[in-house]
Amino acid sequence: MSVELELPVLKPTDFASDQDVRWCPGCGDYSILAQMKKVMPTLGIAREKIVFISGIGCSSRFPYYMNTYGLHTIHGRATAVATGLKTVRPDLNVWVITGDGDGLSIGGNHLMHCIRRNMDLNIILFNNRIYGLTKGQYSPTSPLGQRTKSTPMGAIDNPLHPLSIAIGAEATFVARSIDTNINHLGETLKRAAAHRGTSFVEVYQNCNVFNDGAWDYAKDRDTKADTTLELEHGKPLVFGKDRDKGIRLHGLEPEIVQLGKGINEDDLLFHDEKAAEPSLAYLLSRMRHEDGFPEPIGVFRSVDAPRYDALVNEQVELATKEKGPGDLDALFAGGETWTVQA
Amino acid sequence: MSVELELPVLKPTDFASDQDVRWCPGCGDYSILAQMKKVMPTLGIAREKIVFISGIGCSSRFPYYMNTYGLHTIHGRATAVATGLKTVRPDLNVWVITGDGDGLSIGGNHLMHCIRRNMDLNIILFNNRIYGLTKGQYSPTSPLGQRTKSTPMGAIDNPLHPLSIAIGAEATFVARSIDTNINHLGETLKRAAAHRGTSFVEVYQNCNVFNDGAWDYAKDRDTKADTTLELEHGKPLVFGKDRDKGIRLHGLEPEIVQLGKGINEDDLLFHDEKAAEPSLAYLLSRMRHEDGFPEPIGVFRSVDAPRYDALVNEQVELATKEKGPGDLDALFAGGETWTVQA
Amino acid sequence: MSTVAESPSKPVETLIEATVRFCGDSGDGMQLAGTQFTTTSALAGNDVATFPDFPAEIRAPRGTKAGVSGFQVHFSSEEIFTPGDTVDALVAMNPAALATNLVDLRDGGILIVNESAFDKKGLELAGYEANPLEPGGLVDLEEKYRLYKVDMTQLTRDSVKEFGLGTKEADRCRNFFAMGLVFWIYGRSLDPTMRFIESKFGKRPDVASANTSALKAGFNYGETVEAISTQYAVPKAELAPGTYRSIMGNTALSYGLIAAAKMSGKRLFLGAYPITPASDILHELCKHKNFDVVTFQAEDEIAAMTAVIGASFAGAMAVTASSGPGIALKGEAFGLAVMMELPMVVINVQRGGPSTGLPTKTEQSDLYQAMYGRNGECPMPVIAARSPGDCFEVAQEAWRLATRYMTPVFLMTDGYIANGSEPWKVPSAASLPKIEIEHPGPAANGEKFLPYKRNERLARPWALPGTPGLEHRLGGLEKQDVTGNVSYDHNNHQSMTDTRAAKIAKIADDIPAQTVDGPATGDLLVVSWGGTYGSCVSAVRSARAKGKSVAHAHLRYINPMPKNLGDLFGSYKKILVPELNSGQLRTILRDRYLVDAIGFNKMQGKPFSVAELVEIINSLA
Amino acid sequence: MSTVAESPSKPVETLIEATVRFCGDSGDGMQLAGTQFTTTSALAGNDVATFPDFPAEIRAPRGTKAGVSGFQVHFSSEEIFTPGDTVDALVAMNPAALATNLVDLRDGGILIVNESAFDKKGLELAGYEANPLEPGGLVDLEEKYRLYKVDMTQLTRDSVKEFGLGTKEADRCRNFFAMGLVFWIYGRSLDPTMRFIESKFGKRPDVASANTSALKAGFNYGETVEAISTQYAVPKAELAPGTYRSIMGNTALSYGLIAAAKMSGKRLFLGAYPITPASDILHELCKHKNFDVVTFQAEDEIAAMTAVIGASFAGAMAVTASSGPGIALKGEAFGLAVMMELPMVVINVQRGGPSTGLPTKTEQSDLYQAMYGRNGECPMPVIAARSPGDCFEVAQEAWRLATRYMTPVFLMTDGYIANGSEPWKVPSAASLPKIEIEHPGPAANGEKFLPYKRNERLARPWALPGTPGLEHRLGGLEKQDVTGNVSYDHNNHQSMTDTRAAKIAKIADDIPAQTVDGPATGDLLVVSWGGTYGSCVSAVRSARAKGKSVAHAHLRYINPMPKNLGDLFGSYKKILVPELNSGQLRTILRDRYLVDAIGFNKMQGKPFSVAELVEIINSLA
Ligand SMILES: Cc1ncc(C[n+]2csc(CCOP(=O)(O)OP(=O)(O)O)c2C)c(N)n1
Ligand SMILES: Cc1ncc(C[n+]2csc(CCOP(=O)(O)OP(=O)(O)O)c2C)c(N)n1
Ligand code: SF4
Ligand code: SF4
Ligand SMILES: [Mg+2]
Ligand SMILES: [Mg+2]
Repeated sequence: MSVELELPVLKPTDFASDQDVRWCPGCGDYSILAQMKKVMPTLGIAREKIVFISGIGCSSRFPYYMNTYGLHTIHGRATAVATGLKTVRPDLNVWVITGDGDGLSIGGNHLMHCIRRNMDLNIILFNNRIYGLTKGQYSPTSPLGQRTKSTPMGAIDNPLHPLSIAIGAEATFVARSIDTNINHLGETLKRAAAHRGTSFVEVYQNCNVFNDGAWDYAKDRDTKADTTLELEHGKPLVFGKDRDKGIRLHGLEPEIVQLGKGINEDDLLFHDEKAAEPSLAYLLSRMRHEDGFPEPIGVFRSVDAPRYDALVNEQVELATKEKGPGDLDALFAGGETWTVQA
Repeated sequence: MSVELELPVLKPTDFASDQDVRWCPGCGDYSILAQMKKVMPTLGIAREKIVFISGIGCSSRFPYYMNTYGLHTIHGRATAVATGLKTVRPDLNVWVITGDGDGLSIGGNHLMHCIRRNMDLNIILFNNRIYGLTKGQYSPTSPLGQRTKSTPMGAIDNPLHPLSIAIGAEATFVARSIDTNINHLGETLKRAAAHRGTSFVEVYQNCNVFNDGAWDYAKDRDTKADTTLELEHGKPLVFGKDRDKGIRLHGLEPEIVQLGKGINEDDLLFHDEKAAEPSLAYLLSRMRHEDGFPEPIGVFRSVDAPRYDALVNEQVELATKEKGPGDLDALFAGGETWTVQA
Repeated sequence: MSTVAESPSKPVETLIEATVRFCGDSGDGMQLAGTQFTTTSALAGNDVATFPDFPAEIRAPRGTKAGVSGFQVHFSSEEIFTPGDTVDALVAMNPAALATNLVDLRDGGILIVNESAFDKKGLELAGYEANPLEPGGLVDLEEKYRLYKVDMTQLTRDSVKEFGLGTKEADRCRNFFAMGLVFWIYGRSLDPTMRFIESKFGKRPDVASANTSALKAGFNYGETVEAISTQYAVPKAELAPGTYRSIMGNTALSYGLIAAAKMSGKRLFLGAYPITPASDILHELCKHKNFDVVTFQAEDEIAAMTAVIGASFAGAMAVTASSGPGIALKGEAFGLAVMMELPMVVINVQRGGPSTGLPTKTEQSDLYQAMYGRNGECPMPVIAARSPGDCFEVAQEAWRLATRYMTPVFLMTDGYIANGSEPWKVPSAASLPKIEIEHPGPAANGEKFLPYKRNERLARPWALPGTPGLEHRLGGLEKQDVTGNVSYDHNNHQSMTDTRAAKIAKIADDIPAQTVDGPATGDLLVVSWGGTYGSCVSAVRSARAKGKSVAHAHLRYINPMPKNLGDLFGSYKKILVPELNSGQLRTILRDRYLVDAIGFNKMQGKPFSVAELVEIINSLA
Repeated sequence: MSTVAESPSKPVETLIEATVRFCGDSGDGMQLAGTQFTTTSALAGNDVATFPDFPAEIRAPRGTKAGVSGFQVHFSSEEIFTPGDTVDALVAMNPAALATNLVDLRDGGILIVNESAFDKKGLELAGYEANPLEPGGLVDLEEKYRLYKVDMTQLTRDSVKEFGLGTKEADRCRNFFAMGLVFWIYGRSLDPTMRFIESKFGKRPDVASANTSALKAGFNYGETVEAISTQYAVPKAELAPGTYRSIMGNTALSYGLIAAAKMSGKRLFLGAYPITPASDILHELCKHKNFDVVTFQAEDEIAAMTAVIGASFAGAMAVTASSGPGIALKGEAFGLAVMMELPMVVINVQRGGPSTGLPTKTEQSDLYQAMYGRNGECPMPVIAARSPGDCFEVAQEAWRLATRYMTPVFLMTDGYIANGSEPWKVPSAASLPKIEIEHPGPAANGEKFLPYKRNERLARPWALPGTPGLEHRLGGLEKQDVTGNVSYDHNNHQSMTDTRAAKIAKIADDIPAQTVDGPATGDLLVVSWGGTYGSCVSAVRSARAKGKSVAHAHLRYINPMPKNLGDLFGSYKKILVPELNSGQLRTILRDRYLVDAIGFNKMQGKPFSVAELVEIINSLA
């Protein structure tokens, strides 16, 4: 395709805008930004065709730092803004950057509807389990009992699980990664970009100022092999430092088993990101550290389905083919008319 | 409990308000109203302790017809209004009446958050797969391709499935019933009332004016035994006019099997509404008529979990126990003070 | 049979104008009857104006007052502007319709009732204790009006017998019987309605034939029955030459939007969430995808509005349409649109408030919301349509201003003009104004794009994604002048606030001076805006005809106002501002011009009658 | 060592008042330094006023201008109302702080800089090309100010060496060193700060000791170093006798709410969604659950507000607190609250707009929104607090009006008074006004409850769920008078609209007449509202002291306005309305009273300086 061949070769730094990055030193957002800039040149998309759209939050400052088109909108509405943009201009490559508050608290409804419409765009939710920008209130992903500025006696709202919500809302692409797991993160962003339809990616992100260490269990060198599980399509669910543990299905309940001792990989649950029904992806989204399970990272689900932005434009084409391009005179004179002579 | 003994014996008609019911003749809402009035006296709750709260829509006129306390609020916000009310007054018995547009379109986010907080209230969503009150636009549950006033060439938004959304949002009680299946509906409402925490009930409701027959497959005498499946806790999933078909699990995919011919009930999937993990309930919510499955009705899931309204009041009690009842003078004089002499 | 009585068998009286109202149960097809009568009168050369009156949103049980639906047609041989204060002929299909509509029938007017509906059940549902058709009640209808009791149900059934319809379907033809009768009374042709029946029911020939038969039966009933003794003629009006059609406000608005998109070379994007009485704009636009029109029914108004912002950034003609409560939800997003300085159109088809209020009734009470309903200093242009047909032009004007000044523009209409109809001179596409839009092209190598560098109108450039070298970021935080970067600088905030205000104020240079209908100086100036135009112009002209020194200024532009407006006020002794609210425009005029404007305010979910305006004018001039 | 120099070793100059500002990086603890200095000055008997100035929301990288945080304290031996226009002593912890704050230091003022921070990197981050501390730059700091270059980093490290902290922790004590030095300069006691350190760091004795040591080191530095040659004394002010504390506006507001709940026997329910600068109300209230306070952090502002409506119906004292963009989202729900006629309080802590605007800066630009920002005719009372301490009283007044008139009430504050602090005379609970609330009791058998039957104030009854026989339904559709049933009746809508307006207007009977500070007639009346009180009163008094004929009326009640307000205007030749917006109150006054009020408007994210107000006053009077 000549268009791609003509593209200048871009480097990650070509995607850095001229604005000073203003996150707290040590914030997990830096690493996500770095990976995004690395992924961009690999997409083969002209820079001017790319749009980053965000709501409000620390994470939502992201578009200012990307030398692409961008919108830093209002709290919770990035998915809706992106829907309007992508519907009008399916040629653009659209990324939505949101936080656990922006995307799941005030913006939960738009997120859900964007996902179910399967708009062809990529949503990256930076989950730090806290409101960073407003300085430390709990968020919908904060665990029960968490003490924050607005919950001095501990949070009493049962938290939401971003991937469960997305799957409940008919998601076609769902994935998870971790800010500091940079290779995995980069690959996950690439997979999201490659998917046609709404790609929903949760990134565990550390807010070192207001919720430091929230994801340590999944990030620490010592524990992460036991507390996370890297999903691979068509492969059994194996994890552990020595890759000696696996997940087996007992009816509809996952259980952790030790490999060897009569249990081998074939007994395990095999990952199938293309499963027609999302029940596997849902079940995987329920495996939680607090219940003793390793938390899956990688692509949970990736299936093809009709996309709103494509369909809307197909209808325009079809209508034009059937009725011919709009003729104003014919439109105005529709219905009964009468003529008054001069 | 003396309180209950003292209650006057109430009849369904005691729950009818003095307002004329103004739904279209033949609307499915009438039957739901009738069942609700029947269920009320069985709850053993004083009429003045009951509050019905709705948003806007045909269905949302419901509170006007109940001789209880009631609020007919604004579009989509009934769950949030109910949250405020129940938090302040856990002694009240609260019902939220909503529609597929009210609850899942504009009100989707509040619904989701109400459910995840597990507020102790009952949400009844009248699903007619259409906007009734505004005269016939498609709703988030309208099937793909449906032609309505706002989709003359067919709907292109992939529909939401109310129960999947609820389960994705950590629901503790999820059920489904049908307007004309009056016994089942009555029982389902009772089960909802009995559950402590958020009870979410989807009711298939016919809008005979703008979407007549949307649920015929599940209501017609001839077809309903094959197109629906009544869930019973601890029982295998059996259905069909001759109760000769069942649902068996193939890995994580349900499949329809013919009983007899070497397959008996023990091979089937057994329903467990108390399953700790919601994956079964989720899987059941994915069984759809359009895919050739019978659609489960009854209680999908019913588990106990902490409730926001109870916890919030426990924190108040605990704080009062620990710090003593609030003392204004002590509060005002907190921090450093100094005295200016006369 | 000729469908119009060529040589009338009964005496014919010629009238300058007349007003007819059809009313009955929601299921009785009264809107259809009214529409057909309107078209027919228009085709006959009358000037017409209509007022459909829907019941509250839900279809109430048959036969109740809550379920009554009405449609009023005013037709005339002279220019008219309103659907008429009172009714000359009332058709009431059931007791509930009679009970709720009789007040508007003038003494001595024609009253046609479907007698068969006045049975025990019908009377009960309407709250009548005794049958009002029988003498001896509070009012003797026979005495006060020209009462025609017609057993329409039976007559209709008889007339359609041969087509083998069920009773229910047969009864559905009753409205055609009623139409036929009224058509006879006003000497109207049946042809347009027969053509309509053909096109509408072509696929069900039995139904089509039955309707035609019922229509003719009604007509013949008039011709035959002796009790009905006179026919009336309302001659042609002198209208400007041209081709006309009847058009409703929401349709005209939709056409105006499509035209503006086409004339500016843009894709039209409507982001909307259904709400009465704005939904019909969505319904209309979604039919015209072949004009490159994209409609997005969003999950709520906030999504609709923010999608519109996205669509505008993407380069479309982006529009949202809603009513009061929905507009309320968009308030935060308006602020973002103002900050981003992107062009778009926000339509408010006003209804009765506050809160859910009176969803199917008209009102003008959202002007404050349009002018002031946002956080911060957040100026937006506000313009208003004055009649159904005017919606067409105002839609184009809104988009012209939006693009020339890079701003969201408020376009106000109301339930009255949205659902009302009037004859509309069909414009030719070639005559429409072009709307020129410039987008900056690719940046020369290394050149820095400055998204907030302004032109002589203070408008910033509209750079579209996809243009190489113009990559830029917009947002809701205060922006640095010229560069558009985020800025917390004190002085920059002052100057950006001032500039945003100055830009909107500058629109005053780009709009016509305010004109006045009537003398340039005088005792009284009536100042109106929006859908009250018709009543105000009628009342002012009528008062002037009776010798009063009164003029009329109707505002299309509310923010900014025409530059000469303040000066005009000096030329009249008194200023009267009639509004269907508690005085919202008056507040603005008093503030801006320190003029002691007097309010005449009505909050009754219905338009002003000409008579009440004439009365207040007479009391002041 | 005594912590205050009893017999000063250096000459002491006595001042009437002084203003000190601490500034540095967000991580430098400047807010703490300012707060400690404030408390200490207050304890020393001064009148004080403060102005914290936060950086933009995100912690910018260390050392950049975007990350600078400041805290200004004005302390005086006379009554004061503002934190001071210019600064007498500036402490700058790094080059970025110097660069952004120097403009406010008066010529000849004291400038203390942490010299060690002026290294290459620090200078670069601040955008300095050359070290400003060295002579030869644009400004010779040595010449223009009394410059003290102090190597605070090293001195602090030395002073805490013995406690074995890491460098990072040691450097965190630097603010205490700076405080110590400033305390010495103004002859302040170290005791309060030492008590504070004790209570705050008690669990980490090493840190506590290090901070104390750094504090003393700073103090001793002043005492010892010869370059610093003078000490200043600001004597006690004459304050009304009583016990005082320093209080911030958001804290006072929270206390006022708790007090009002208690004095009306109600559970307090706050429904809120975090937003700068209102979040601290949530943070404060959630600490006081033992007062039967329930805080609900909702999923968004709409949920917060609608939950408040539910809580009010349930019988609680229901309150929401937000800022402009959040208030915008609540607009639709306000309409419902007005229609339902339920009591509640809506707090808007205003910030810079429009849109996201300047979230951490102050402004008064949401008055239009409070007055007019709803669909339909939707009147709500609006009152405003004038100072941090005043928030306490206004909160109670809002609830009093809400319950007496069964209405949502707008309470306006702003970022400036929300975060500013002032001495507050601690009230005794016994002296607080009781707020009497009546709820109808169970209905007598068969008696029909009439939820919209009104009392002499036009208020309807507040019947609580759980009361037998009072079952009723409320909603957003227009209600029938008296019964509260849904009504689409024309005349009923008119009368309900009028009644809702009359009820709010009637509040004017229940509020004090407007008072004026200054002569009852004169050349100029300055009219202000909200957080500009301090600057206005100072400026007016200062102009009057110089012989100008000028008075000051500060409005607490904006809707309705005090009944005598219009009359007052007649007594002055000119009316000046200074506002931190583009003239919103002015608009209202011009409309209501047709008075040619002159605006003085500033949109710079910061309060008026007294000097600029004096200047405009002088130009008019
Ligand atoms: C309408 C509105 N409400 C509230 C806010 C205040 N606000 C800004 S960001 C934010 C939450 C941020 O949390 P999250 O989305 O998790 O982002 P993070 O800062 O943690 O990256 C809030 C409540 C706002 N800007 N606008
Ligand atoms: C803010 C707002 N937006 C839109 C509307 C218009 N509206 C009223 S009901 C409704 C949808 C009703 O659909 P649903 O909830 O499915 O109820 P149904 O009428 O089908 O029972 C809409 C869009 C409104 N009243 N308020
Ligand atoms: S507050 Fe937290 S999330 Fe925000 S920039 Fe700082 S570390 Fe990152
Ligand atoms: S429109 Fe549909 S849902 Fe509404 S009342 Fe009529 S039948 Fe029922
Ligand atoms: Mg977060
Ligand atoms: Mg519906």
